[in-house]
Amino acid sequence: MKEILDRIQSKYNLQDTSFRTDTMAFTTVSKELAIDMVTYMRDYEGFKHFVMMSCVDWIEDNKLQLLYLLNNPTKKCDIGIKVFIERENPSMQSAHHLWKQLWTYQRELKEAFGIDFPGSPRVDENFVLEGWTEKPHMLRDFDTNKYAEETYFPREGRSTNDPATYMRAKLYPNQPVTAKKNKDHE
Amino acid sequence: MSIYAKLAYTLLGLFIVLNWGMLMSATFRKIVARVAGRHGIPFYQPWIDLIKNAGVRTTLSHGFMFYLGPVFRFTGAVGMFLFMPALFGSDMWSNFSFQGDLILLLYFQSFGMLGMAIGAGDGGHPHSTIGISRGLAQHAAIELPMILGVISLAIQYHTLSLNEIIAAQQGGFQHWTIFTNPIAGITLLLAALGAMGHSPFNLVKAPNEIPIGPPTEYHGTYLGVLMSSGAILHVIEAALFMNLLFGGATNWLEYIVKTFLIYFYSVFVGVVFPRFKIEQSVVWFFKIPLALGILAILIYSF
Amino acid sequence: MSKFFEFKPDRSKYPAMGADGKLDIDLSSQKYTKLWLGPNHPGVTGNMAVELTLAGDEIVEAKTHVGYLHRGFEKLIERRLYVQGFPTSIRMCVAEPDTNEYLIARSTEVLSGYDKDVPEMAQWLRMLSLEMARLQGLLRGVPGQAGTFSLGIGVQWGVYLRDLILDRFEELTGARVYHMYIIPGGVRGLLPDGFKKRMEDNLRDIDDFIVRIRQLMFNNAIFNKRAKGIGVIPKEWVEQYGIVGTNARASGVKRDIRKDYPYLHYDQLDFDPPTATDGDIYARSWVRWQELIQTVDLIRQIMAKMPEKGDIRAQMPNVLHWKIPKGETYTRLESGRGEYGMYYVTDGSDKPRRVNLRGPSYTHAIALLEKMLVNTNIADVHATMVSLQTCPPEIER
Amino acid sequence: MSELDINDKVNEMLHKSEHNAAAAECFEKTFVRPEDEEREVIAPDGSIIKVNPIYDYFSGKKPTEEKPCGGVVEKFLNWARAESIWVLGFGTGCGSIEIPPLMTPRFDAFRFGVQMRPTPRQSNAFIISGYLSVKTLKRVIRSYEQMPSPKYILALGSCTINGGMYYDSYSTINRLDKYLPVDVYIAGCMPRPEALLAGFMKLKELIKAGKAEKANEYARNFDEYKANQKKIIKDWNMPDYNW
Repeated sequence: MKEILDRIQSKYNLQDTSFRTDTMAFTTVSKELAIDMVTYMRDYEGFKHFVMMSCVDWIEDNKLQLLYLLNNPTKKCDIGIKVFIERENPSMQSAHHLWKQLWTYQRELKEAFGIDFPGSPRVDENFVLEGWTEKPHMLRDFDTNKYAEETYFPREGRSTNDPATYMRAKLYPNQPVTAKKNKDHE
Repeated sequence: MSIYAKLAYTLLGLFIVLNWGMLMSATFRKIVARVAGRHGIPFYQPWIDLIKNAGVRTTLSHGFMFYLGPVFRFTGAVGMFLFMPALFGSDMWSNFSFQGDLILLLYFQSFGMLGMAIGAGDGGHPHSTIGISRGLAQHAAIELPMILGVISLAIQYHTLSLNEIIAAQQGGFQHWTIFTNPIAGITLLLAALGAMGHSPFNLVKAPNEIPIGPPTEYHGTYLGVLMSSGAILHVIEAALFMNLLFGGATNWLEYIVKTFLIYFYSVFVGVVFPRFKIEQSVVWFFKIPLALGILAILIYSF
Repeated sequence: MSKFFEFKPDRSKYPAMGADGKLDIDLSSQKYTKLWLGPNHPGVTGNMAVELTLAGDEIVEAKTHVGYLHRGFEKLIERRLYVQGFPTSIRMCVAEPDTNEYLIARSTEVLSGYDKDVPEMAQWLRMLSLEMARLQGLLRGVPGQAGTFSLGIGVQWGVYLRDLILDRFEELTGARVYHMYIIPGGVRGLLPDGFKKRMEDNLRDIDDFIVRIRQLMFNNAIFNKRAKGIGVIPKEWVEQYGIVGTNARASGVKRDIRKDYPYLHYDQLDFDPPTATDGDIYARSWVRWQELIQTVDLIRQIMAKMPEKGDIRAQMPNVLHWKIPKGETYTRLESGRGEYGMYYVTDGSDKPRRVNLRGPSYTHAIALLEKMLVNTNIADVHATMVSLQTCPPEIER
Repeated sequence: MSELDINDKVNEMLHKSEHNAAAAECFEKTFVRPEDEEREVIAPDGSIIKVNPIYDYFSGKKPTEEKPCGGVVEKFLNWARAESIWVLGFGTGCGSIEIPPLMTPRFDAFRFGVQMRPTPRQSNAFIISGYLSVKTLKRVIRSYEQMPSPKYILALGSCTINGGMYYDSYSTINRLDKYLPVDVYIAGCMPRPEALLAGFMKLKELIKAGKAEKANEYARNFDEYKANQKKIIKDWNMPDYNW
């Protein structure tokens, strides 16, 4: 795994390479070189099994992170190729020609994060939602709780407790709240 | 005997046959349940289902022919009963059988299916139309060996009257057609498997391919009519093969025992065999049963 | 002679291929029927739909529609504490919930650095629970293949035996379907007294069932006729479509996470994943049947090799204030349907940043199924779906 | 009634949707899929047929209350209805994993007259097995409305009562009884087959007592239910009532 990455380090200008285990690495590549690198890894390094494609919303940095996770069935190692793209009008080169199931992931990401993949088959069709008018549902700034409360009819009498205070009150009813307070759950 | 008395006896016979058919279909489901290790439905479940269906409040139609589908089916079942002697040698229970009734019976066998095709087609559901096209294709495949077998019997006994065929088989089981003309008998028994419509030939209603096929849109009273005609058909189909092959019946007990055994021969085959596809089913009938049917005719022709 | 009787459908009347490679299907021409199988259809695995375009009863185009079971787990987990997200996430796939438990527990352990602390006894109990989950899935799945051809007795026997396994689960964990047994840091409880003996009794029943199901399915002429040569996955598709698990093994590609990337103590067990070469429905059910034998054997091995006593849980931090440093990992295991994995990202807070599940059905039920169904008969749709072990909740989460 | 009368009646039923101005108006506001648009097609014989799929396939007719006939007859029919419950085989959620055990040797609900039917036309009970996503709710409403009256709904699991574990999900509804009338709730996550059997026994009691008339309640409060349904189903590409 390490030697493969060393070999292609300069070719694709890899950044932030981290090893989760000896056989699993995550690395970052620029948006322009990403599909090129995925193709290279498939054709020349034997990463023939496409495991999954995913996306993480790093709203603080105003970036979306795409992940192509590839697996080499003979050498038994995995590489996660990460690509950072802008959060406004996100768009990415389609890779549906590489693996035949890949368009499904792209179709899901289009719906969940609003990332456009020009040329990918059926990318504009609904995937899991129907008639969705809000912003893409997996973005961090879409508040599902607020949406659910406004749209559906919460049953009266249902209450939500903060787990820390609720457990303290249940388990130690007589003990006063001490100075050691948790800052996250106030 | 006056025609009115005869009609009364026939209707009484129809009532007996209807109830016996319902009991038989309950027993059928009970046996399937027992093979699976279940307790199964109570034996009176079909009657309750019938009452329930009559009590359904919503009734809607998809057109004029939609009404006629169940009616045709029921007519086919009743017609088969009317023109077949229920008990041999009994003036009361011979119904309206006459010379050449065998031809009419074979016609009535297709009649219900055709009526159902018109009605279900009007329902407009794709499952109905696919089921009907399967059903008619399979029916044509069944009919061929069946008619060959019947013609073989007609040649053997020189008659097309069911009464005379039964009469020729009296006097002990060694005179039954199944022993005197085994090849035609086997042909007819193989065709019986298809005519009864249990697995492996249940592809008209195939629940996990085209959920219950032609009757998909039928509900309430329509379904009740279909259920009762199904119950009558179960008995009548078995009775037809009983009359042709197993010497008919001279009393109701014999009738019940023999139809039961013939019916459950198809049930037991069905329990342990999966369903054919339509092209496999048709091909199956065109192989061994067809060859046997031709052989049965050839043997008696020379 | 038999070739003479075979029907060769005339495909010349079927849609012509347009210039852009798409089929030219004009629904208004009345040559084609649009038929939805599902979501309300007893033949569809779970709550999903296949939109078929038929010419007669031959399929010319198939489209899978999912999303009927979408609950937004991945969103919900993002706004829950690690421990709160746990009972939510195990409901992601109802067919084998324990696999979700393991993935979540393992991912959080790896990311927070507790993965070396999980005690020996807990590892064995996790394995036992995972294998029991696989067994209950197979008891439904193996005869289920015969059920698609309307041979329902095997299903009835199988579901009964599955119920016995669920009883053992109830003894072990207190719940029938959603167990929540494998928790971060270990498992929730030890084996109850007499568990091994009762389990052995059930396994003996299942041994008997395995023989009976062989006679019912593989010695049955009509089953052979309907399953052989239908729904073929050629070997080269395995790479192209990312096929995993029993479906890949039935096509001759030996892929098993338990062997390739040993987790827990699978390297201490003696087993060899069964394979076949035909890649049709028959091969897949044959592989699954042999896997049933193997799973029973593995449970026996685990019960024999596991220690009698031991710690079952590592010392973990207070779950209410548990924070995991920034990191990401991909955890995988071999479920009954194939490689089942989870991409887990943390950002240093007390809630995960992103959890993404990779279910085997995601590729099997959409891209592969749509390809396999074309030019088959409508009667084979259900059988093909079941033979791919489709499980919709893991597609849409 | 003569044959012609029947024909007229049938034609009237088929084309009733055209007269239903309210339904048409409501429909115009909503979204139409391309395949449901009004269009002209050329039949195989060359003639031109006008097709309006939504009105051709469905009815715009409002459901009406169908009063029980009362008296001994109704009691007898209610007994038959209670002893023969035909459940629609539609597994809407994860609770459907407990339906196979219910129908197999261990629990065997067939003993109590509970049977599965594959088509909504022939079933009169609907098991909502757990959470309902909006996409499924649309199908559930269609299936429910196609079932002939009297019909009953059994709602499984805490998800149908108050959203349960998915109370904050954007995709699943919280309270089922705002959208469809529920006869029996079976609590639990997920309810065991024994609980399901107990639910069926409760339903039988209700039917025998003549209290399971929720289909009429649905017809009575039809506008209210419809408004709630339309609030969450954004692409309402069907008429208000589809039999």
